[in-house]
Amino acid sequence: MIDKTVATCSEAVAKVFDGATIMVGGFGSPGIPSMLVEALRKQGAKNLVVISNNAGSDDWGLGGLIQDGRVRKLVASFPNSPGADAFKDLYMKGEIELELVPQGTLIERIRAGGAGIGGFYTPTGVGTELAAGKETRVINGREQVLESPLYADFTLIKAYRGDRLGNLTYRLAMRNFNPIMATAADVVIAEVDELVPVGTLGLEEIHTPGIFVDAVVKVERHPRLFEPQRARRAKK
Amino acid sequence: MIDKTVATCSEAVAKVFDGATIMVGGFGSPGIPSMLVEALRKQGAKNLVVISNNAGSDDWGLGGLIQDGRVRKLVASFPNSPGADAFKDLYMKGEIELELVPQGTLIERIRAGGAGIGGFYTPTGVGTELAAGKETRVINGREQVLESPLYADFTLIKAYRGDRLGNLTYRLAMRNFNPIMATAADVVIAEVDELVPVGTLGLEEIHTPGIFVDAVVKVERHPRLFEPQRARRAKK
Amino acid sequence: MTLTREGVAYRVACDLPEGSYVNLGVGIPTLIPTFLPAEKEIFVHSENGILGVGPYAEPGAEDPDLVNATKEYITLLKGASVFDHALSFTMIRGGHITHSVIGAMEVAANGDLANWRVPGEKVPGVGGAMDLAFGIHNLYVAMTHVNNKGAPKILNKCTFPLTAPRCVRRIYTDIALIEITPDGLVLREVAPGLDAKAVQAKTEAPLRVADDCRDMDVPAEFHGIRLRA
Amino acid sequence: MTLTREGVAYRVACDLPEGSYVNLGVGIPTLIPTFLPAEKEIFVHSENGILGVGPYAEPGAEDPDLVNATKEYITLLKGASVFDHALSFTMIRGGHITHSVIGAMEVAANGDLANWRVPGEKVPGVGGAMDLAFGIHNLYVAMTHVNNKGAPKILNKCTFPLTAPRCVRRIYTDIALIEITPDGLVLREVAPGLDAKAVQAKTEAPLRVADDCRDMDVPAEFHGIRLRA
Repeated sequence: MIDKTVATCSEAVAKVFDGATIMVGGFGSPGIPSMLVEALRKQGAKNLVVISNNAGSDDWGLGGLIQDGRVRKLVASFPNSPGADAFKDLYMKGEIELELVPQGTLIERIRAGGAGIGGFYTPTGVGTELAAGKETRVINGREQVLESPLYADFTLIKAYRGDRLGNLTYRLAMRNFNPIMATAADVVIAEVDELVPVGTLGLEEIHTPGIFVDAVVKVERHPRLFEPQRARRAKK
Repeated sequence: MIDKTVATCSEAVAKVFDGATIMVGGFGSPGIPSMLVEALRKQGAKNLVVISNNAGSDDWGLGGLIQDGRVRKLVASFPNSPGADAFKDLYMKGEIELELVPQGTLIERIRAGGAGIGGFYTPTGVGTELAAGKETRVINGREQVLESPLYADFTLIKAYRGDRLGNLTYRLAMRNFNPIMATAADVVIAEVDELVPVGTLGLEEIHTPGIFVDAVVKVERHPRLFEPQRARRAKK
Repeated sequence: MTLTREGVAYRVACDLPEGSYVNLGVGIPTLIPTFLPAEKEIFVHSENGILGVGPYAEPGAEDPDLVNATKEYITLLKGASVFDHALSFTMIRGGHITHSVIGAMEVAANGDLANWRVPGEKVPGVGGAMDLAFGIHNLYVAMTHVNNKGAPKILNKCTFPLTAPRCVRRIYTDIALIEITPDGLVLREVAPGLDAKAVQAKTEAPLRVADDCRDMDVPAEFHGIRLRA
Repeated sequence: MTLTREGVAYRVACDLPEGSYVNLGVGIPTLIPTFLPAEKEIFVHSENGILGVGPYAEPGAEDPDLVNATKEYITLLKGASVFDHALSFTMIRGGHITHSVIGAMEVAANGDLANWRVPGEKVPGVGGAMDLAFGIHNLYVAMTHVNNKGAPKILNKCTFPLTAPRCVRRIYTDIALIEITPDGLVLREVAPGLDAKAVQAKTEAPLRVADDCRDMDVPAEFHGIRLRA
């Protein structure tokens, strides 16, 4: 019997090696695999290349990993969000490398990595700093830039429910980068809020089929994930 | 109030013009928009370019449209399936053009058309007849061929349930090409088995968000769609 | 008389047609939903995979799994759907989103947009700004007419790094509605009590005054919200 | 003694490891599921967007919306999922499917595969054959060793149009199991009662006999199905 469940996050991230490339899902707090990232902080691998839309928040999760000096390079679209102080500090000191990618190009490059696409042309970025030096060509009268696929050694994602086969579903806005990142790494590790028996997830509603997933860990949510106070401030 | 429902298939396909490019969803019988294609046969537009995985069956649906001499060119991966006699006859007489595309490249080209991608590189086909004359380049040590996006004037798809906003869900294997083709045409028309009130379809389970859909028609299924006799023969 | 930030949002909201699919950026655009008339069905898209964004969540009723692109807790309208980032950016980059309203630091007379980076800014970030600017046909800017030093933001040529060239169609500000045409800027509307000359004085690029140029139709207030300053 | 078509399918089934994700082509590969031991969890993929294909549907119990890539009515196993064609071919072209077993008209000593088109054939069709051949690492061919005229199908060089160059890893036939290595063909197993010489006689390309070459472990029958001819 196939059983992809793993008892602890530490066990799940045990094989991450120095210099590994790691995708981390999530956008805002929904869908962030915080417990896996915290386990990775404890695990100790360094010199990491992280692919993630944001640079984390404060001193926990990805923000903490960066603060610990464990990330050599970040590939992201919006690393300067409020709270991403660890990244900002290191970046200003020249101690972390940044590859800044438009968000749509970022997800498309990850999808290309997962789908066996060698590269693609997109108009996004042509004539701007972010396409400087990149190969372009005119297609149907529009200049487009050639973008390359992204692929990782490990992908850390968060889902809502999962089963022992690795089938996953996401609640509401948890989905974001997670199902696409799940296609684009050698080892894909998912933390889930609930582990359910095989057959529980509706076959038309499985967002990430188990084929893409190597390990599933049930977690309690990180207490910092939900911060309605901030939401209330934002509304003012 | 937005209401994308249309009373009849004839009304839905009324604006198809001579020379139009038309995508037709479906794989096998699941997800084939037979009633829309039948309405298109009656509607009369000719010189059509059809993008569809198969060439239809016998003398109804897409097979009938081809038999009626209305299709100038077919873009397909498997136009020679059993029953595609209309296509085979015309092709042998040199009266219909064929652009044969590997199935994975076909869906990827359609997705590119819908996603604003100008072109992409894939290894599929390199060194074979189907990539002959196409531009290639070596990426990460592997030769890849440049493929172009596909985009249509009209897309005809079939879904299981739909609402007045154009939100759609598919049952089982009905999904296939349909949700991707729904992103890649100026006008997207869906026939559905059931029309349901807005809010009925679960927001995490909507496979085609209404943004992609222009018209929804409730139909009774074409009687030829389900042919278990053939299935039984196939099992022998 | 000028419009408040809410007044600018109100004016944009009036122009969004029923059935439009709209992505709203940070800044003034986030104020627009308040002014969308309930009887007009308009679908707000959030780049993190949501179509059918509703009002902000009530305090205490926030769902931890439901935020918009600005990471604010929101609700969904009936008929909403959620999806992954790839499909979300298919909507943007494939041109399916009918309207995008974004903030800007500079707009040039030819439609060039600069809204992602101030030169010398310490840590850059782009998010979905470029995807929107390259992907959406009806790209509208909603912003204050001048910057916080009083200098024009509508220029002959952008000085900041571009988000995208020749992409902006219309500019809604606290004093004017300007359309960007192949022949340059056309002044369509001015804030009540101002005239074309006053707008030109705060605009570096030359404005052509439309034959039917008129006052912006924005009331003094709307359900207790001040629209004119 | 040779294997029946079912015997070849049986032999392939023995080599598919638990947890594998397998795409099965038309011809002999469609017979494989019958021989997958129930205690081994193996996930059969169908290119039309299904993972977890189960047995054929019982007559009268067919679901009109559920067919496999060969358009036969099927059932699904517990834990199965359905998805669109783009994700289905992400699984294939991204190399996520661990094994593909396909039929072939010709295989060359260097792993070249020809299985999509006979030259001079009237109407061509390719389906997903090329995507599989280019995308899947463990590409196995299951076929009869010779064609219906008795001529070898394992050749020095393919004469039919290629599906993909250098893609086949193993060939399972009614008389042998042959591995394709950078140094050419290696004969790993022969049908019971035959020897390497007999296999070479029906193979155009030269075979190197593995040191541990042995008889194919295929019983005479399995649950009443004849496996040896």
